Amino acid sequence: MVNPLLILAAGLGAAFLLGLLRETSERAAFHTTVGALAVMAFVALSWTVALASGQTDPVEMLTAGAKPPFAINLRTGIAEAALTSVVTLTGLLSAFFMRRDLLRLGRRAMAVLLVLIMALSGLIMTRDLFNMFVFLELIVIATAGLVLLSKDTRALAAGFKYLVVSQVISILLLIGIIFTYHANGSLNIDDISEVPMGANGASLAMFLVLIALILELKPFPANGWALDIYESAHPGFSAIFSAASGSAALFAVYKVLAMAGPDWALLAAGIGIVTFVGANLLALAQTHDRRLLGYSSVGQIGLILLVIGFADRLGDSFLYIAGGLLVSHAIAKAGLFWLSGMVKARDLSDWAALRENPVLVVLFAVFIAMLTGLPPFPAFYAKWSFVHVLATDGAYSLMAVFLIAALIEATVLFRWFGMALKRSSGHSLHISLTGEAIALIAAALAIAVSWVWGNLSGQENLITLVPLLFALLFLPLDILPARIKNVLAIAGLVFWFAVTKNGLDPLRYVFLIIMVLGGAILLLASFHATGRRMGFYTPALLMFAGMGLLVTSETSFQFFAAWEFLTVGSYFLILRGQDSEPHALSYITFSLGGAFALLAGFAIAANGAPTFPIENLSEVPSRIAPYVFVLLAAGFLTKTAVMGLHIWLPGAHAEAETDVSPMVSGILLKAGLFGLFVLLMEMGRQELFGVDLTIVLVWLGALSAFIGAVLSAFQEDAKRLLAYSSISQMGYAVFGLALMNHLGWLLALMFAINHFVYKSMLFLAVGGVKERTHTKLMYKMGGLITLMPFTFVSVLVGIIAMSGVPPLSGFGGRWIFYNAIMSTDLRLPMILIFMAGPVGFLYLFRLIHTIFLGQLKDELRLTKEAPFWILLPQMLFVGFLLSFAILPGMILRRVDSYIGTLFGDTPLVWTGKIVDSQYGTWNPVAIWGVIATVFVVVFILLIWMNHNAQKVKQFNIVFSAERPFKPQTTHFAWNFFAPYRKAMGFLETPVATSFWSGVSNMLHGTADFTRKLYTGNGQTYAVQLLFFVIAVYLIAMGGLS
Amino acid sequence: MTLVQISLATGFALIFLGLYGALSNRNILRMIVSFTIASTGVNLVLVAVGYLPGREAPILDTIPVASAAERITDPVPQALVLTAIVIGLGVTALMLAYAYRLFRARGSLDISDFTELKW
Amino acid sequence: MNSLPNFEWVQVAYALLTLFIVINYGMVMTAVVRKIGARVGGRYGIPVWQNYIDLAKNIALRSKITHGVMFYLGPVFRLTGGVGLLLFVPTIYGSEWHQNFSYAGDLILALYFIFFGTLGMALGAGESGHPHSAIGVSRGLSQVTMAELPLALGVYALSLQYQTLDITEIVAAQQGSIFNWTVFTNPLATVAAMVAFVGTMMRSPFDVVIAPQEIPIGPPTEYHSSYLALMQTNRVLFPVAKTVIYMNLFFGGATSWAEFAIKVFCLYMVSVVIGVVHPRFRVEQSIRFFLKWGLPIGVLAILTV
Amino acid sequence: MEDVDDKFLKKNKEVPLREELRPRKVTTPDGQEIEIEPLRDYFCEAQPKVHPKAYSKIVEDFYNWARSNSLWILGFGTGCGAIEMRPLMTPRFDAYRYGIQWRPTPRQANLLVISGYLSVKTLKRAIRAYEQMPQPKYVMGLGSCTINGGMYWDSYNTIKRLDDYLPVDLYIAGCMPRPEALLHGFMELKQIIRKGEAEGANKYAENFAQYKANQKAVIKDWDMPDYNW
Repeated sequence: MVNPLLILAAGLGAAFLLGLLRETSERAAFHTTVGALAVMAFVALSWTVALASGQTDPVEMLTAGAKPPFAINLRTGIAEAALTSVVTLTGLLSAFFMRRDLLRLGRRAMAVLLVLIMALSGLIMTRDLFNMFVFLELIVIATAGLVLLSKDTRALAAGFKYLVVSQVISILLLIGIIFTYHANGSLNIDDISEVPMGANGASLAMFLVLIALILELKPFPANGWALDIYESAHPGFSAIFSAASGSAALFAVYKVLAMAGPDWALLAAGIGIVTFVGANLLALAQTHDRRLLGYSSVGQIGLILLVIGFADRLGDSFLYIAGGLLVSHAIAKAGLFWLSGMVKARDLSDWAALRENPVLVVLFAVFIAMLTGLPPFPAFYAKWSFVHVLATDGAYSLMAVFLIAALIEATVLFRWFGMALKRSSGHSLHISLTGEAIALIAAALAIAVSWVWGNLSGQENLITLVPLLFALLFLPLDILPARIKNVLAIAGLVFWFAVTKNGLDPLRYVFLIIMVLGGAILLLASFHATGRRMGFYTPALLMFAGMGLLVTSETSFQFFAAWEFLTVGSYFLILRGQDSEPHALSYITFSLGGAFALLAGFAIAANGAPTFPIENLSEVPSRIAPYVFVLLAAGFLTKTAVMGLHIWLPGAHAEAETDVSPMVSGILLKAGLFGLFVLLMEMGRQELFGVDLTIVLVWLGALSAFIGAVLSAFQEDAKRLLAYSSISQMGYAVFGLALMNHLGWLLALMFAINHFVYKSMLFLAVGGVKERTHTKLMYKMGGLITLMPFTFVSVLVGIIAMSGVPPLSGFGGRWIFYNAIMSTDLRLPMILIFMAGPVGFLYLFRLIHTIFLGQLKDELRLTKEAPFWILLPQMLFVGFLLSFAILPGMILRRVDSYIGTLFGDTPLVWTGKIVDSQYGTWNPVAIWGVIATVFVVVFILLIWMNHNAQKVKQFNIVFSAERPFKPQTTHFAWNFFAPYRKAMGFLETPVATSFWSGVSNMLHGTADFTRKLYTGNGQTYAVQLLFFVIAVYLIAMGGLS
Repeated sequence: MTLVQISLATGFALIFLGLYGALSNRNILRMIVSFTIASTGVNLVLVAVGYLPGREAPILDTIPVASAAERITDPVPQALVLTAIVIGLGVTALMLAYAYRLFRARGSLDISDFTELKW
Repeated sequence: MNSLPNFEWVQVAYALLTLFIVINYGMVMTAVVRKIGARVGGRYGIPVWQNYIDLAKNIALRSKITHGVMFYLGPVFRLTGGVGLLLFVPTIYGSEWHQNFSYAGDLILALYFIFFGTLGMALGAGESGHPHSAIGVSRGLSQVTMAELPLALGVYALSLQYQTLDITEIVAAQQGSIFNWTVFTNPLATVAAMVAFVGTMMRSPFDVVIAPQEIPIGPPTEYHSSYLALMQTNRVLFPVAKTVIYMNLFFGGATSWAEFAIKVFCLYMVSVVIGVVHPRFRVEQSIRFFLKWGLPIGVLAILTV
Repeated sequence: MEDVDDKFLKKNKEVPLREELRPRKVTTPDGQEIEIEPLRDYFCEAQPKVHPKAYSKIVEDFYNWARSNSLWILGFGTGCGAIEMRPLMTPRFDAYRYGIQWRPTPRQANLLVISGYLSVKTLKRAIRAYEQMPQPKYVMGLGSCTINGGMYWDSYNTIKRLDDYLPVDLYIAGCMPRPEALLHGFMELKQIIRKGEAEGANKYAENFAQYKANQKAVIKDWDMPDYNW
């Protein structure tokens, strides 16, 4: 192994060597620079690998042949090696990225770059306080030098502000250092840390050192100067500034904190969380991409500072957590800055230009997912572990703040992603193969570190999961025609079903059928797509992978990871819809919010363990159980879109593509239901403040069922109508589950199956209509029955089934429902459910009437039947609904007996095909027999009497002795339930929407107000900095005394 | 008041004076001068903290090595000051370079003219 | 036939007999009711067999039109709904003949099957393309959302009271004395259900759905000839079938056809009497009416069981 | 036909078709341009048919008896005579006892009572209403106006003889006839129906071309299909 000092030596040496070169030989200079950086990176990496694999031990390097305190020492342990790797690699890649500008500016700029990387590495390795100061000053000088790389003249001002602030910092640092030395007689970090430093006279000195280094991290709100750099500097340099400088400074803070002792940890943690929250909040208000990235960097670094503040309590996992966050931040942020170099204009929506190159879009998605901490990236494991530690410590409020800020961060990033995918940009992309290659390398590194972190996690290595890999396989395969990919996808789903189906209990089995096999059936509709359909299959299969894994998951970690997979997959899927940008954003916001609630719940339930088997939820101590229950239920209810948490659903489901809507509505909603099943199965009834939480659930379910139905009746958009109806239907299911008895669960399951079938069918049908009419607005349609007979049949069967009218399968649900409520004491919420029943007719009738009946519009006269592939699954569903209506036992019976084993009762008696309960009977075959017979007889009678009826056309109606003017004015469709609205319209008051938009406005308002701090004046920033120092000092002293 | 205390007081006075000057003057050149004053103050503080009354400068040419430990002042702060002065010089030079280029770009040396980057 | 253990072919004959009796009873009864109304107004009134004549006349019409398949099927759905409803409910308690096919399901089946005909009819009317049909349906659906609510609450209270959903068992529990009837044992539930009864009988004040003066007869505007004949048949059959349910649930059922005739007639007259003295509600007014009166009574009924 | 009210048959130029009935082009959602011809696309073009009587005389007699005892009147008040029909529902006259009812829609009515003078404008509506009634259907002309124009004999826009335009089964003379006369008229009509002679609808179908020509002769702005189903 070569000496790690070579990293410093190579940097410095090459920088000097550049001085010897001729002014004109820029190419040679560039090669020298890159060569030196490569050597540095190689050394750092080789040490990382060696240390990680245990081949060598950490090494101390002494200078001047003496031991500290008489000389400076440097250390290379695993953390140092890894960080230098990050720094040098960022430097190397950025150097390539900045190639053209470096060549333009010549060897001086390259030398400065080398010095910067060298100084950053030095800052990481040194164990000497003053040496740290020296390296910091070198960094400042190099940074200020590199800012000049930018062609943006505003960067000059930014660089100057930076220098001003750096001067102030260095004054603080120097004073701190000298008094620390005075008090301890040594500048060596290890020496100083041996003498415990309490809150004595030296604490001010220590404070100054610490705060000076923390200021280097650009803590909120004393960071305006840094953001200007991010905004105006060359993106290649910003990448270094964010990824490398940030990492190095963080490590310096870590070292000093370790030296200062645990008393100061709280200070760091406090500044960290304030920064994390503040920066993310401000990022909400940004429209400039690089400034947003700047805020995001500040936020991420604040987060890691928070983790550093917790270093003591994290123990062994500290490096794992902080490293995970840091490496994710570094790679993702560097990658994003590099991407920003390829986007010409600076508005967030200008990133739409990325769409010219699908690879870049994928990279963008990868970086954003990595930054947000989605699986399988390291930050995911880190967040998981960190939240678990926080929960173990009982730091619940901190956990809450952390998760909320993380949610804001995710919102910021996904808002941006949505803009990139859905907006249009006036500027084309500045394609550079080097840039693309570099970003690709970053993504490859991201995957590599994900693998490493997965291996270290002690959990399942998520990146090796077969379903995930299968989904990712479609990224390279995206060049194939959609049909081939579709065959592959269906085969994959069926295969996965066959592999995993064994050994599942009937409940999970049913969900597996719905989620995986159901997915395969719905994918049949995707055969309709022509061309390549880029970017559809990966998210779709990611979603199905998540659901497949969810059903088979055994531990909380697996469950949560699967949950995140399906959330992310479905987000990308929903985003594909035409006008879905804002809806996809609110979807991902709510979903991640729900997911974070799950995370918090699991963390609290884990009680110190890194993960736990799901069935151990039943053993959660009763002290915390209700809280766990509330959190988990909140997470699941977000997914089932219970009233109040529903506002994401209508838009998301309505704007999605034709074959996506049934997937996200018919299948995805069941994930939340499945979660609730598991939760209630394991935890049962819980009481919080004397309130039985299942009763709250009952009320929520009933409320959703009712209001969802009412709102549905008032929609003009067919898909929105169906979406609201889903809220209502899920309300029934939640209601049934929360009844906590055998029949309630059977009811929920019946609803799960039925809702999957008829909602998929209806969404497909409406989607098929939309394919032909190019609109979702029902009043623009009408009279399509003769043109789209098959679609009509499927809607007809769908609405009869859904409304619960015998003989179709919805009736079974209602029958079980009545039997279920017979054996419970809850009576009041029942009323809401009773009200929801007939309201269901309102929207269902409207759906079929305004689309298929009434007057045909001129422009739709030639409308053709929906495409075959969209019809095919519908017809399969129709067949299923009919047979399920006659023979419900084929599925229900097994599940019934399984639920019986859970509750230890058998309320239903199956005699042949007849179901008997304690209260009544349901004989589906007889019902079918009677109804079919009567129907056929009456029908024959009518044919006999009216066989010679004259077929007339649409205007042959009695019209008060006049004739209709035109179809539009004759088709009664818009505001169909006007009288109902008059009476019950008050239920439309958008309480939940107002609430959430209030929250969002408040956040944005705060952000807008807070950013007034950033006046742009360097002096003001310096003053803010000083005030910040004083404020922190006063708070810290108050806290210490 | 001992020499150390006087130096310390002067040093801090210079620091505060420098900072006040840097933060209250809008002219960039005046700011740079103020920062120089502040760094001088810092250097003074550095030296003052390391000073031991009655001892000599740690120059081993004139003092026998054997008795050096008793006769010289603490060498570390001295070394620090030297380094700090060098670095201060570098930073000042860079700031001046910036001042030059800012003036070239905008024809102004007023720091409040360079606020287009904000929010 | 293991899936239909109680089925024997002779039941078809029994059921047809029930159907025959009920249809004829309905024909005459509705005419009688109209005649009574006329007499109250000082008129002579229609002949009691007028319904038969109208039916024959409608079947005898020579030219017919159809607006499409669903239009054609609408009356079929409608009549199937009425006939089915009757067949799923035991008509005469204790009579083996007139249990019909009530073993196919229980009260819930009957309650939900009520909508079968309504839905099919609404669809058929919809295909006619007549805006008044759609307006009528819109009104009807809006009104029924609230009108059915007190019934659901009353029925729930009732089934809690008897701990069963089986209609025969509910009737059995009311035998013995008149004071065993639900109307005496659970008056609140009965009142709630009767509010719904009045609300769904398509009589004033809740008949804005067919308001002939403004939206000529609403949903069936376009129906004529045999379509109308089927619907007329249903119109005499369906209220009786519905009343049979109320009779079974709240008024001790009927043990003989005579008792059946009297009870159904009396129940039917309730809505008639209310109808002749009350002007028509607008839809939102009737919704508010049910919210104000039906709902609280229903809630009370449930809470006090 | 010379007995058509040709006094006001001014042979001026043809009234152009109403705008909403003119052929036009619309663009489908797929971007295809299609031609819409409202009269053909919106309305059934079939001619009315002559419907034979039932095969068996007994059945037909029974049917006629039923028809005669179930006269459903289309409540379409065309002239001042409409006011004379209202008392029929009152206790004093009570037409219901004869199986006579008022229906709000032509589809369910058999008897169109033209209750007075018909202006050309109203004639158009009366024709439409009549044609939309299912067969067999009957027309009763009320008052002298429907017979010879009555007091409007020289009006520029009132038709004189109803049976030029619609097959009238029965006229009731008077200006206006009293409700008693109306009741008597209904009784007469019942007799006609029972005898099987009330075949106005078939007559209309048989002489459809002639009736149409007469109608079109007075109704200049004929903006409807030939037969209104």
